[in-house]
Amino acid sequence: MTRDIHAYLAQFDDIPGTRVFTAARARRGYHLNQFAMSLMKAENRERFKADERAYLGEWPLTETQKAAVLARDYNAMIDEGGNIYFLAKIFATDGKSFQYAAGSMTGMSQDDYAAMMLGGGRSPDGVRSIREGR
Amino acid sequence: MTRDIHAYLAQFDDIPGTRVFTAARARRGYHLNQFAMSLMKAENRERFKADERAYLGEWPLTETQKAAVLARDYNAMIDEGGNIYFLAKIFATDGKSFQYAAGSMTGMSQDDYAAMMLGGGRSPDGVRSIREGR
Amino acid sequence: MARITAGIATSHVPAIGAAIDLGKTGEEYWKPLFAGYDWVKQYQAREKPDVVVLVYNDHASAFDMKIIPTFAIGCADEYAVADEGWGPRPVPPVKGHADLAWHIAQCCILDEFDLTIINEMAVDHGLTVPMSLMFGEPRAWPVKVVPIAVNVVTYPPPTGNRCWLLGEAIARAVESFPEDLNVQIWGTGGMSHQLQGPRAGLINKDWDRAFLDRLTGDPEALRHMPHIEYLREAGSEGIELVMWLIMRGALGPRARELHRHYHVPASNTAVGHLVLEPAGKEKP
Amino acid sequence: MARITAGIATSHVPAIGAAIDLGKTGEEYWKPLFAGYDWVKQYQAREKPDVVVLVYNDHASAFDMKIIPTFAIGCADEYAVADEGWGPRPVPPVKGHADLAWHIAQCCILDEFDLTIINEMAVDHGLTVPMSLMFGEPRAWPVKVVPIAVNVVTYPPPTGNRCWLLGEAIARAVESFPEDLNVQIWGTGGMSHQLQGPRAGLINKDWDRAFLDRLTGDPEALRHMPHIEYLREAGSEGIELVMWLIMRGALGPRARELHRHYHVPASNTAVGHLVLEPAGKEKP
Ligand SMILES: [Fe+3]
Ligand SMILES: [Fe+3]
Repeated sequence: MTRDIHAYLAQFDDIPGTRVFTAARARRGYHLNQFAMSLMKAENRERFKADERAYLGEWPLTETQKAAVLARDYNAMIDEGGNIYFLAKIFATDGKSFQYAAGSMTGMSQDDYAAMMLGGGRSPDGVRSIREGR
Repeated sequence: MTRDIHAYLAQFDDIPGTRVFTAARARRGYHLNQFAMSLMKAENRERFKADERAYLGEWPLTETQKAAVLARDYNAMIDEGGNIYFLAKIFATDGKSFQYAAGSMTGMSQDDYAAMMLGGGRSPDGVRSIREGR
Repeated sequence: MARITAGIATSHVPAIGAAIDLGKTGEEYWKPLFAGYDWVKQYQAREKPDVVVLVYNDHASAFDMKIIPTFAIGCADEYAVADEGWGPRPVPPVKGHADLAWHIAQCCILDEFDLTIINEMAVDHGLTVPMSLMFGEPRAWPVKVVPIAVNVVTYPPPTGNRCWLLGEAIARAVESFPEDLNVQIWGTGGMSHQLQGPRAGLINKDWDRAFLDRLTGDPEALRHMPHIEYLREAGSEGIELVMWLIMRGALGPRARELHRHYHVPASNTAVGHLVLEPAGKEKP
Repeated sequence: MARITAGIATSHVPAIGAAIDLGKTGEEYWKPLFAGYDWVKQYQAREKPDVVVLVYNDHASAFDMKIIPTFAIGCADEYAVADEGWGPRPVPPVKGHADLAWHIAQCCILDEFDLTIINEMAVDHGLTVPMSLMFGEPRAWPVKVVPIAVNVVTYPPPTGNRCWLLGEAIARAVESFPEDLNVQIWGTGGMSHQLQGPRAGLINKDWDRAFLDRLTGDPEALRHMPHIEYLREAGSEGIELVMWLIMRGALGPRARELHRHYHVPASNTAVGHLVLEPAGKEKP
């Protein structure tokens, strides 16, 4: 595989509907992910649930990041540098599953998403490469 | 150099007056070193100074380890798995220097040790290898 | 002398852990998934491994963004079960094999792998779900574990080739451990899954099955597969499959497949499972 | 394009930091030591590097025994100055070059170095004493820093060969960074010293001088020098010298010595200092 980091990273922009957690995203989302990680402690989960805005205010987040969290808009959180494994602490706090969170990002209803998964999942055909249209 | 870990580690027992910080020592001294490391915080230094025995009692140390710390016997601490960079937090807390601590392990007076260093340090002749006597 | 007697691969989906912990394994949805692990439970009861070198990835549990080790090896006597946001899984604590772990750590560093040694950490579903799948719900786990945590979250993860080479180095290390131990190596994570964005839910059965085939039949090519192919074909979280190459590298050039299971879906994920033995290995 | 214009080696004895911070540099004991760094201060004023890739070891400051990375790279914007037990040194905070650091981290991992990425850490005398020696006591440091922390405390440290190869990989990474930056790489620690046991105070001038000679004249042999030779000849803490090989590896096969300083003692330690340039480099 290529050892040219520029070529390596450029490839990742060619996958439809996918944001790879590169350094650029990791840096942008640093505090968002650290905030999410803090919810691994039961005591922090309680404080967050009691007053989400106040708890978010303790972290150096952008307004866009805070709004994305408050709206539980996982696509927006990922745009802002969130990583799904960190964000998982948020939907776990809400008592939601990975299937709920993933489904919420697809634009499908939860029932349709669940049915698609039961039916064998989303086909890779046509969503492998933007450039090559395959 | 050898990639045989057994041969690699065995060599280290052949250096006079020297204990290499191998896994075996790191494991033995784990809590001793973690205790010493805790003295990087000013508040812990105060608590340690106020009651050394009580502070040591908060750590899962052996009696031998505790006695070595209380006596500031650095050779004994190293025998018990201490590493000099961790132990440095203890003599820093005491306001002592690396030269003081190192000198204290040689069996020389501090003045004699300082004079030896000013004179160019300890010669390596005769202290390179126990087996080869060089 | 310690010896690697088997290599086992399995997905480590958190929902599988939840299904076990909530007593749902008999439900229609879960039954066929768990049935595929009956074989390995019997195999383990027969083989009685002493230690598992368990290759997995931490999912933002032990490591936050402050510190991202490419390869971390757990050298502790015990690992707590992580609270991933809904309380720790109700499984026994994981006992480490500190002697073997430190031995592997020392050997691999001397062998020019730049490992990070970890003496205290919590382990998450990446490690505990495979334990449950292999051993069920015992009061105490029947093996000790040497955890190898691989970064597959922040890019770039290690290359497939580097993973393979680490597997080879782990095998050399195990073989030079003086105690007589039956050691297995497990590679976990995968198969197809994507947990994010409009493409979430991607499952590529053909590609997954080819991956399972190639792991015994053509591992040399897999070893050089670029990361982008995992992402395109198996989804953004399909990259976890590079970890299977550490397991496979440890088995040597040729391996024999003893058992295979493939099931879709578990939550968002395709589940794959293989039991391999180094080829040429004689049964005791 | 970023380019590595110089490689600098220096010891990083904590007592040197204390002498600076307590205003003792004019005392008889310290004068000749500091005099040997006048040349490099003028060199730096002339060369005006933008970034220093600063190879050093943490002395139980940022990392305790819970986590021991073989090679850690700091990717932060700023690093606090560590409190090593007597309060932090009164020096400016260290500014990181996060763009270059992340670039190097990504390149080296793709190049099969198993780095640990660090986003928050305090830096101790191993990093700040060389900064003081190169730049004196400015209100703000005139360069940004990419810290590379190497484990040379818990055995085994990385081999000399592995250090050399990492240096080569860092150089490749710097050369592929698009911004025009004047980058130096520093190797710190050493020379002869032993801080423990009846053999404490060991100083081997002949061996140290030969090491300084060989770093330009015969680096290929140094690269394969086993750890035991450092310990026997240069004392138990003399192992820090392996870090100089990362710097040297980054300069390419041939280098030119511009300046050298060697002094005994600083506290328990022999102090060595070299300024090297890649051979063939044209002055701008
Ligand atoms: Fe996973
Ligand atoms: Fe040092």
